[in-house]
Amino acid sequence: MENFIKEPTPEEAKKLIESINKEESICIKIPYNVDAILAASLIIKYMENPSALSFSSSNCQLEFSEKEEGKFVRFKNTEVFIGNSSFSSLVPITTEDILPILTGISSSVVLERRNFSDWELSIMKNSENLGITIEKNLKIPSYHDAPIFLSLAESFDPYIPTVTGSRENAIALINEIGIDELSKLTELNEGALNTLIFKIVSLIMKINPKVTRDDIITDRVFYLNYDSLELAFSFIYFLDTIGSKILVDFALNQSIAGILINKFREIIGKGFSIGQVTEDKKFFIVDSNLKSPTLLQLILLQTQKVRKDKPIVIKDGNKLLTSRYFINTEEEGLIEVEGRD
Amino acid sequence: MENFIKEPTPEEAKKLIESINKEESICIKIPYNVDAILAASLIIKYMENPSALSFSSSNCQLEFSEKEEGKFVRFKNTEVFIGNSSFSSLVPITTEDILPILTGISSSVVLERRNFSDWELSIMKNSENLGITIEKNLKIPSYHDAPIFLSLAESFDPYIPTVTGSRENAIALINEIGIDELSKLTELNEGALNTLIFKIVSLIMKINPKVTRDDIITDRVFYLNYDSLELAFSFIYFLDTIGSKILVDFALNQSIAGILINKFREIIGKGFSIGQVTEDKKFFIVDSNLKSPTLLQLILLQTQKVRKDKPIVIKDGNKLLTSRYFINTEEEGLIEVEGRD
Amino acid sequence: MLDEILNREISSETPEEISLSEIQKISQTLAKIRISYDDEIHKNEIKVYEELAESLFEVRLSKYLEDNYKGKGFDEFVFNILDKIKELYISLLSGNLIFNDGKILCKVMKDTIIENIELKKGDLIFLDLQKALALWTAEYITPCKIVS
Amino acid sequence: MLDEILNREISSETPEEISLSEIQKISQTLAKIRISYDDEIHKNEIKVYEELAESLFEVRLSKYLEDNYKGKGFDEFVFNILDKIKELYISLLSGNLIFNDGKILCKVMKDTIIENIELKKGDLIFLDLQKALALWTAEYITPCKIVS
Amino acid sequence: MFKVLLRALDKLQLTEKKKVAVFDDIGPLDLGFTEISLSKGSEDEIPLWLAQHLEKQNLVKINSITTEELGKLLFQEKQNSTTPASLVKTYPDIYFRIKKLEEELKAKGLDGLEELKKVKSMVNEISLIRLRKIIQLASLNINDQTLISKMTKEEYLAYLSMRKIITSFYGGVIGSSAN
Amino acid sequence: MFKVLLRALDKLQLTEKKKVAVFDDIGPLDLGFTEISLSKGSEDEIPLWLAQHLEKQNLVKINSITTEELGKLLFQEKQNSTTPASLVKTYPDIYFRIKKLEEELKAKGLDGLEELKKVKSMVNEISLIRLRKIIQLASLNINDQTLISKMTKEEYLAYLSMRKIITSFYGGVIGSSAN
Repeated sequence: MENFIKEPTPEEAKKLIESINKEESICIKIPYNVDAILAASLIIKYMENPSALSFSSSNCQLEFSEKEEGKFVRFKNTEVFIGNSSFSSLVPITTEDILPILTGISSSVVLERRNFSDWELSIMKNSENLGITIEKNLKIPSYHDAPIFLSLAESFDPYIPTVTGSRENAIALINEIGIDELSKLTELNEGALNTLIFKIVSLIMKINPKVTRDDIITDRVFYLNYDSLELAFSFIYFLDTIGSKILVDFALNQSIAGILINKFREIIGKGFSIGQVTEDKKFFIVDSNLKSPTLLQLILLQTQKVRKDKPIVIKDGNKLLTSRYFINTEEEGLIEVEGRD
Repeated sequence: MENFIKEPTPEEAKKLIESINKEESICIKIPYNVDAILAASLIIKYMENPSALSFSSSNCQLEFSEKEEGKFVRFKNTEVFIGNSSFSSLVPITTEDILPILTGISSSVVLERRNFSDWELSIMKNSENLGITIEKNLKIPSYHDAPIFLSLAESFDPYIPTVTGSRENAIALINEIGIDELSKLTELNEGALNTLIFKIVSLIMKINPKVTRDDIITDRVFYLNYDSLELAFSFIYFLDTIGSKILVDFALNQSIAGILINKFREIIGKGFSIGQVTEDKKFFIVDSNLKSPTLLQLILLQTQKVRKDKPIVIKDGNKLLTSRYFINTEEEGLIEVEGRD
Repeated sequence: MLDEILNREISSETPEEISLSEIQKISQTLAKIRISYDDEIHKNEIKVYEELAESLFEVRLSKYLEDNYKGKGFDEFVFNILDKIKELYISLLSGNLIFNDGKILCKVMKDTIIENIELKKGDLIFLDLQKALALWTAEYITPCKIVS
Repeated sequence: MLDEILNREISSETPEEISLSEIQKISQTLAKIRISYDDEIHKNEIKVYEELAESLFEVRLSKYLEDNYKGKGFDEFVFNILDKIKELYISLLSGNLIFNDGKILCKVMKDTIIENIELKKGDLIFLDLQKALALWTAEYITPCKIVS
Repeated sequence: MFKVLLRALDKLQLTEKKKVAVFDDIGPLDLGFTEISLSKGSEDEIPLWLAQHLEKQNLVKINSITTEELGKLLFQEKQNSTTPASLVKTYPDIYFRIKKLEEELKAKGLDGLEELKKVKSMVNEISLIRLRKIIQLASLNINDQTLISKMTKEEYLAYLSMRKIITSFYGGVIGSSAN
Repeated sequence: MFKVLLRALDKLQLTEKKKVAVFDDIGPLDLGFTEISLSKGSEDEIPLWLAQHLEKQNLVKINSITTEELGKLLFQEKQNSTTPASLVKTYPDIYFRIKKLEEELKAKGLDGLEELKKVKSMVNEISLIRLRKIIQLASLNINDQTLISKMTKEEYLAYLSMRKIITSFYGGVIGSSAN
């Protein structure tokens, strides 16, 4: 059996993409997620003629697809298997496109709850001269840049029960260790850091008894003061709430990243709660004021309250809201759906 | 073998056409000729939504087609064989559409060099109350309405050598018999009429030794002072020189018939000549100042200088001109083509 | 006739309602002249009516421009399109469109073929401004706005 | 900035040439404001620029209307379309189109799908005036003229 | 807007009926909306565009104005040149007739030169006086029907356009509907 | 065209800088093209749209004009009210300042009523005299830069528009470029 599983060859896929004539009018068929939309937008960015992103056309020359065995890239009649690696990792890295590429890679890693693939790590390492830095450290967002409490409140994966989404509890936690509210993680001494990690692990243990310190220390990728993890969370959020256009805009003009991260911090900084989760025939219905069904799924998968095979909808008063990430529709932003028992 | 040839059932085709919902957006695929264009235009005329005439789409619900064994009408999945009968004979006759219908029927009869089918005769007879008259008489156009010399000059089928296309020779011919230049055929006494017919037959004999008086006496169909034969010649001419739009216009608004017949008489009245006919790999090349390759084909088939399987082009100085009737193109009016030996 | 319509139009502050059937009647007569005659007098006549038509267009456009009056009747489509042009113009200049190399991001509203690309409802395509406006008017796409 | 462009425009008899790159620069700054802020001050600011954009449109349209001056640069497409509207308007009123029930006969210029009908180059379709104008501008069809 | 409307008036004039002297039998001409037949030696009214076409072929002659009539008009206008209300009623198509007269004189070549000069100077004076009177009327917001009926269409258009400027100015700038 | 241009001037005014008295520390405000900080107690110039926004919140006050200044202007205009060339140079945004003054007086309610009435009547007189002078200038085709520099933008626009009507009239109707 194992013989039939092809070896992933992302380097071949990269060559295939580079072979596309810039003068063509191209259509790229992609699944609806941050990674695929960013990768395709970056390719289209350099096409000279009108080009399109399609989510359902059957006639595109270039296609990104996700199947059970992994991801595929097809151009005309050539199909290449790329395994786990993100589509964005196939796009040539330039200073101008570095943020959307890192966002694409990181969002794929986050949503698939995996580590960076060897290919992804290698292409990022090869770009250290452009300013990318990789370090092994705690898997909470923007610890170089934001105060610890914000990093903790923004930690969607690992989900830290009581702390994720709660500015007050996050501040209480660091106060407990005797750290100043506005400190950054990088400013902690080793003792304080260890205490903090111990506290985090203890909290996570409530939902995952097997968790260890090593599980929350991973490869962490930065560019200037942008953390790829926070970029991923932010754009997952904005794909849900605004739609694909904001990702296309970001791919064209990476300078909007700062603005959007600030917006994201402002929104998450206000805190959110997750209430009851119920299941009907079509959906998992979540009572929450966090307006991103995808981020909710990410959390609820960790608390094992949902399965990946059913869309998440948010209960907002009488309305049920979800996003195009979960259902086949041409509407974008939060979409009202009909629930049924 | 004969068992496999279906019986034509135009009445079924007529019912099929009548069953089309007027509120649909319909597309009718048709061959490029006077009959099909008029029939399709008359159907579209009464559709409420945007509707189209297509000459090559593969996706039309309604299709008129001509095959070796005869004509077919298909609506969605139902196909009906109509034999020789024209497509226009399937359209419901109303006072408003009578001229385009007669033109369609007659042009089909003229170009296929056949007699009216039983079906065509029956539907025309059934419309005598609307003002259609049918009589057995000489097959030259508009003998009720135009002076004999003009009728003779306009006689494309039968082609009367030296007389068709020549005002002077036509006048000379009737002068010979001692008839006044401006007389109409209907004003002749029997003696003069017989002499005229004798003279015509003698002339035709030069190209067709077997011709008899009976060959040039046929069913002649009129509406008011419009002769369906002259209508057919006129619109065959204008399809060549202007294109399908003039037929669509005629179908929408039959009152332009008078204007166009006057124009046609004016043009043909000036006379035309047919010079050398040569054949190359793709075309029969005709040296003529008659600007209608289709009417030229009609004449040259009678003189046996051309075969039906090869397009006719007109030599006009250095240019070779033909029409969409003969070649697959989206241009209309006289079209320049490249000749090769 | 056209001269009467134009006279009415220049004498009134607001645009007159001109029905399509009135226009079709005039149009039919002039179409007959176009088909029937090819001489200098009739060419002259047609030219005069073409100029009256142009003036009617200009006068009605002026009213739209000066007081945002939209003509009703046969030429409503003109003012629909002008409203769309204006909206696109404003979005364009006030930073509400997503630009790439002179082309703007548009969302496909119905299955169609654009630039030889088969597209489905909900797809995205970059189009130059003229094509975007045209296909927006034809309801094939809508320009993506940053703030809607 | 937009106020300078508008000032230049109202001070000159003929339309100024305004490059797309100049507009894109302004547009980018305003787009950032749109993305960044949602408060009253910035809403006010955007509104002011939207109004300047509208005025610029109106002033340039006036010049087209009064003296047939066509703006060059980023908004050339506007004047291309206006020329097409005018041409259609004149054809319509002077009997040069083929009408059926408010729809005009058009010839298809490239393979496409219109009103769910798959069409090939050279086919014919009746379209309402707005759609005909839009698809003509997008170069999918041309209206059939009686005299071309 | 003034330019657009002026252009429209100019185009409309082409369809207005003008009196012509007919030099030959003409027609019947099918003009679509009407049929026209003219008999040699008669006077008739036909649309200007057709009259101009026929005049080029020397088949008709369009009426103009005489230098004497012009002189009389100038005299009348001059009598109260600073009193706006003294505008003199004349042909509604006076400016067209003047252009016609000028063309006729030009066509005479050297023979017409003297008279042409005289006409031009009179026309300048007449139009200057009339337009000043009209501007005065507009600025004083005098809306008297008898006075308006003395204006030609073009003059009335100029009058209206000035009124509009003044009204918009008060409305937009002062924010008052007064004047 | 006049209406369109007048509207454009009106919109443009929103981006023009106006002097304001600042009542509180404000900013820094990121306006995209510029950043603005205002210190309490200072006088500063900021775009009108922003000034209006801040004034609503009582954070700044936009300068207007006093009734006395208005009275002085009226007196000057009246001295030679029939001499076009006597147009008085005043604030380029005098009409804006007047509207502002009227608003301020309206805000005072009954207390301001007397003064408001007076202001309104003065404004009507001032604008009437100024516009008549401008119309005179336009009809006489006086194109003197010193005079033009005394007009406000709106007045100059009115002047230009009238000139255009007169020029088009001569060009189109008389077929001469004279005046």
